Amino acid sequence: MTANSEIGAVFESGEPAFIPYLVAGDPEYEASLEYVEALERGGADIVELGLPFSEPIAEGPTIQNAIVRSMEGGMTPDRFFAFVEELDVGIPLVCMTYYNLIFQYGSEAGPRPFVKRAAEAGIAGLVVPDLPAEEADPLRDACDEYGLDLVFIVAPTTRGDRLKTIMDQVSGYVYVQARLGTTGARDDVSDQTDESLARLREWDVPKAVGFGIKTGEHAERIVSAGADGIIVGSALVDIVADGADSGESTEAVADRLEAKARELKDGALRGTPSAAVED
Amino acid sequence: MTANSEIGAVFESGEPAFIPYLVAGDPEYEASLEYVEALERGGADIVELGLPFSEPIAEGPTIQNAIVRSMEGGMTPDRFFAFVEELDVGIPLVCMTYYNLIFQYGSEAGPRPFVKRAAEAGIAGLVVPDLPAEEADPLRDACDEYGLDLVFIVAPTTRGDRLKTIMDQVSGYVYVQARLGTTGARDDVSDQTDESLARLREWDVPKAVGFGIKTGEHAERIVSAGADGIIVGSALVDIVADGADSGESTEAVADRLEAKARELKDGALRGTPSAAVED
Amino acid sequence: GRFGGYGGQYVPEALMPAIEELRDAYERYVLHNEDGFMDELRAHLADFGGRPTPLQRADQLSERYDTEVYLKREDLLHGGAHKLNNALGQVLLAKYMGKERIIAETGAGQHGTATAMAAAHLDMPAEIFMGETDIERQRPNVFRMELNGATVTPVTTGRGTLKEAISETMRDWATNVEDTHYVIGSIVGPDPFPEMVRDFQSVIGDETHEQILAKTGDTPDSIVACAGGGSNTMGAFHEFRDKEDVDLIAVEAGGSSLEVDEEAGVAPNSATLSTGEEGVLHGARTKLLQDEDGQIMESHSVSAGLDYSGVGPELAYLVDTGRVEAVNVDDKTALESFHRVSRLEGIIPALETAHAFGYLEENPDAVGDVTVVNVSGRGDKDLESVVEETKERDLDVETASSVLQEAKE
Amino acid sequence: GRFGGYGGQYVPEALMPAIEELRDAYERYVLHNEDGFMDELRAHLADFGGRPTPLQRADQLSERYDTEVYLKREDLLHGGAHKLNNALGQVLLAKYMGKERIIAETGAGQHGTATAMAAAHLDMPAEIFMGETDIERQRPNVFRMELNGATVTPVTTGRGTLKEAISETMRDWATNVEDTHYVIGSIVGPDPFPEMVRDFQSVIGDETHEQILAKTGDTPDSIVACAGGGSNTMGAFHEFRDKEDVDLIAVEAGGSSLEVDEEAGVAPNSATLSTGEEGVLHGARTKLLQDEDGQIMESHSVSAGLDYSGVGPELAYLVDTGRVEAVNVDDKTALESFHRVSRLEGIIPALETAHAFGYLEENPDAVGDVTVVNVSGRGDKDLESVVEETKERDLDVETASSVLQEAKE
Repeated sequence: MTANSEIGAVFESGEPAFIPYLVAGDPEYEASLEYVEALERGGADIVELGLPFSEPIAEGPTIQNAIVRSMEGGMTPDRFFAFVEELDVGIPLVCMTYYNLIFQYGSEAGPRPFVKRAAEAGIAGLVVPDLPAEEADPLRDACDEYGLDLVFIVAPTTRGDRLKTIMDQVSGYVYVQARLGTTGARDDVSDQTDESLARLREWDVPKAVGFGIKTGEHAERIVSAGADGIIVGSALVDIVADGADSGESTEAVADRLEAKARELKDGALRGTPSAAVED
Repeated sequence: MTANSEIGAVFESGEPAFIPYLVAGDPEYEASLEYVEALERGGADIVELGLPFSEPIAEGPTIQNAIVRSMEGGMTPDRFFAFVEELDVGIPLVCMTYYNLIFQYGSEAGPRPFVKRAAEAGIAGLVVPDLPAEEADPLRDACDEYGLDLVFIVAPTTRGDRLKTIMDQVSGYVYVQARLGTTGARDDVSDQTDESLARLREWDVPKAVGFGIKTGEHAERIVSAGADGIIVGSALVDIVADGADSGESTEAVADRLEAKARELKDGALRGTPSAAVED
Repeated sequence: GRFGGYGGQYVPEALMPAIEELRDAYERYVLHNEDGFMDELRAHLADFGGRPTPLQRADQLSERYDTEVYLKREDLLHGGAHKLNNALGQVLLAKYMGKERIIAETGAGQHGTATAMAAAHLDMPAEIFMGETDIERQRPNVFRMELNGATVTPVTTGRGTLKEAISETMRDWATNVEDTHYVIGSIVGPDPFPEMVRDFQSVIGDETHEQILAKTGDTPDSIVACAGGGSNTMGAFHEFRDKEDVDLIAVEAGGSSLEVDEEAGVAPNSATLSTGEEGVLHGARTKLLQDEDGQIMESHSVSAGLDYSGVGPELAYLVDTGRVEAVNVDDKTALESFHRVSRLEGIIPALETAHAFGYLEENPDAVGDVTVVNVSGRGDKDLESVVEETKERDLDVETASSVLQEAKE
Repeated sequence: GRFGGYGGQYVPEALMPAIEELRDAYERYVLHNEDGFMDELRAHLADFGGRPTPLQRADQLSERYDTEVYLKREDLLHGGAHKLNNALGQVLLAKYMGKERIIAETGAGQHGTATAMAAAHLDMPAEIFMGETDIERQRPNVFRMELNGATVTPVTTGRGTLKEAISETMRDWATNVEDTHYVIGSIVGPDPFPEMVRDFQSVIGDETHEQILAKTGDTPDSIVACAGGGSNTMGAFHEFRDKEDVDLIAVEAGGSSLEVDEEAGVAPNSATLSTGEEGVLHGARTKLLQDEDGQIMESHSVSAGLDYSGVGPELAYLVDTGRVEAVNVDDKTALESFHRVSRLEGIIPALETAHAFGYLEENPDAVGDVTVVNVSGRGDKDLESVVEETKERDLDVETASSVLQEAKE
């Protein structure tokens, strides 16, 4: 079910994928470009880029605030696509946003214009946290038409038939939600992660775990539990927020992002079974 | 039905009776003694002395305020009787108060102790504005026992059987309420007065008209309409209030009361049928 | 118009004809349903007022006291208290009598708002007399009356509270008695008011009787109601007066103390039935808070609606005869009960009603196996007072309220 | 869970199992009365809530408009608004589902207070999320919730109003979904909420139908109800959906203008049905106030309860099909109607309800010979806003209010 060869290629490499998340345009357009590029330098394999929506019901406080900063800076879907086109990175980009922005885009009703424009801009896939599999058909069709992956989230509460429905539709990778709640960095890694990965073992789709991963150690622990990738958002957005609050230079923030990315990527690498054997 | 010869004597003289009202102890004890005495000098034939009650439901603002001044000065029923005993006047005194003070006085339940003490102090009669004839039997009995007159009020609304009931019980004089409402000086004399006096013509009881009489002209007009006496309260209490407010000397206020009394008494005299003939 | 030695008609002569006219109208329209008066009143009470009000089992309180506790929900009546039963009755009666204007007194504003509502509903002009101090303290109620088209007239005499407002309304009545009806707010005042207001309020007990029979098959062991003037009390009790196995418990406001301060002329309570002496006030002989001379004392209660120096003459009589038991609950217990009932039952009772619940808390064994508490009104009107009063005290309140916390700081 | 193209379940995956569980419980308990759920609910609504509420003929309005105007008196429900019908239903359902905790969002506080009451009555812990701006503006409602034992949690994100509170409650639900039920306050949100809340509220129309038949022998020509989210609206309409000769009129808040300010991202109205565009918000596809990009716009109304950028998907659908007519009334007309109805009928309506009356005032000929206005709630909660808002405007208000006069000075 991999529709986009870019994302497929990442997971085919065999190495665990490090997938950082930032809100595009946070805290403003130019700096945000630099931050994404810094993530690539730090070892990112894919970047999830948030397109801000006014009612982000799945986000915790850290990302909510990032969304406010980005929107106050004038971020819109069109600016977002311009942002993507301006980015100088060689890794796949996944757009994470809420369904209403996808639904409204362009003159034609439905998701097709958005997906078309995303594909033109070079987006490789979409994650839509308020779009469960049940409501996804129109978007799924558009993604198939334009060659985008449609990533779905699997929650700790997702079991049985629901799990099957989702896994039948997912492409690119499945976003394994590490624990209940909203996005946000935590100090612990939930047992729910192990259980979720166990439930997903039978499906041959890359499994990227997100929600609450904060350190290289977390990353290592999760990869060693069987994840094919890790998704890290709030821990990185915290660095952007700190920088914005303290008036740090864009370069300094970018350096810190790059360092944090490296820590996480290295942790993920340490968690691979082969790495464990080699130690 | 005249139980007290003092009051009877006033009306038997043939002259219209001038009956001023003041609140005992307004604005304080000593001055109030002088004010009552000044009224006698001004020509008063009877004085109605108010014993203040905390809830004077029949009084207008002028007398309400006088009651507050007197109570704040420490007036009580016992002080009231001392006041009466200390007064140096030769005319009959009528006590005007509310029934609860009469009811509570002394150790025995009911009105008897109050009436006994009033008689001892030299009170000639009582007026109780919240005691209609229907509730008056115990007080009537006590008044008969101790030789006090019990004055009743007849209102413009009092007609037919009620009027008969009251006129059968009244003694001393009947207090003819000149108009509906509460006590208080007005600029006009109501037609209701003429009608009331007409209704009362058949009873051979002195008729004293009160409520709203303010000037010698009012007094003249009312006596010429057939009244046997006039009762004046608020117009006099106003003088006491002015004096208290402006810090006037007791003597000055007493002089003004005396002058006002003379104006009212002279007006009443002018209104007698004989006076009209002599003019 | 007599209840033993209590009751009667102690009013200025000018009002006597009006009172006789009212007595006559009361007998014809209320007692004998002339011109279908009572039928029309019942229809207004149902459609406009929301009668019948429910009789609800209080599940958490029943468990707490190991007693079947039922609540008569007068708080659900239009306006938020039992007051409308009487106001509607009297305004309608005034219409039947051909009166053209309504006056009423109000203290905290409950009776005034009920009267204003009833007058608007029945298209009668209304003027409400209210002490200026009370007006300051009860702006929202003043506004409610004005919204309903009533004129609110400030009374500036004395301390500007309920007593002065009553006196002032009596004065207005004495002036305009020919076209005006005075809607007295409780079972006080001259005959026929105590009897008539009781009859208008007795719908509470009538419904309670029917409802408790339907729910339990029997009359309750007791009925508990707060008592200020006593209209919700007699309204709840009247139907059961001859059922001697139903205990009737009137809970007065114990205020901060039952001791009086004769010097200041203040009773720091409103426990007239428990501590008052016979006297005459506002048209009737009844029990009063008064000093030795017979001057009326200022009363006090945390609940404005119980804060009155007199009490209905019939209630005084029934306490004397032993048919009604008079008890009292102090400010602190009432406030704690306000919080407890709100938290446990999801019903914020009026502070008046909280006194009845306070009795239950302090005497859970005294009410038998099945008791009915008359929820005379809702407590939304009391929120500010409760914050204010709770602040000053160290209450046993389990609710962790941010609003209270803030007020304490 | 679909109404034409509207409705659906646009929520994070973590909530989907809970929503499926809720759908199942809804079908079993609500639709099929399993374990006597609906019987128990009806008993709570009657005894605790005060149902049935009356259907009252509005005598003065009927005369004014030369039309038989009937009022469905939801203002008499416990808590003062229709909100309790739904809150009781959902809290009871949560109990049947074995949930141990209730959460809810609230804007002005009406749904929060209803939920807190229901939770206290049914002995369930409740946490209410409320924007910090709203908390500041609605202290009395915060205190009422706390008195009923609920925890009120301030939401500090964004502007601290209803939208943010909804998002925050969804987040809490996503975190604690296994033991927690989210009591949504209107016919919005993901399936099954719009259908379920409508069913809980449809007791309004069921009673209305029975009552109007008893009073007039026929169905009314129209039913007029205000519409924000739309729960009182659908509650009043649902029973009559197949009676094509009954006009169903949904009155939205026209605010200060129907023109939007795209720059500021603000619609100075809440007329979603009249001016909104299809989109996805808070779990459902429906009509929304949004900008060209799909960002949700701030709405505005003088009435906090109508001030929402979305609307129930079923109502959006019924407007599209023509079964329901969507109209709107602006702030000024609503305020004038608030005053007029209070003065003429002795009922102070909620500002929400005043919009329905505003339509009647502006279109007395459009409602037929017999109309029912759903009085969704009482206006006591709105007194401060009304003083504030009246001050700023030159309203055509006949009431000579000292409180308003003072405010103007």
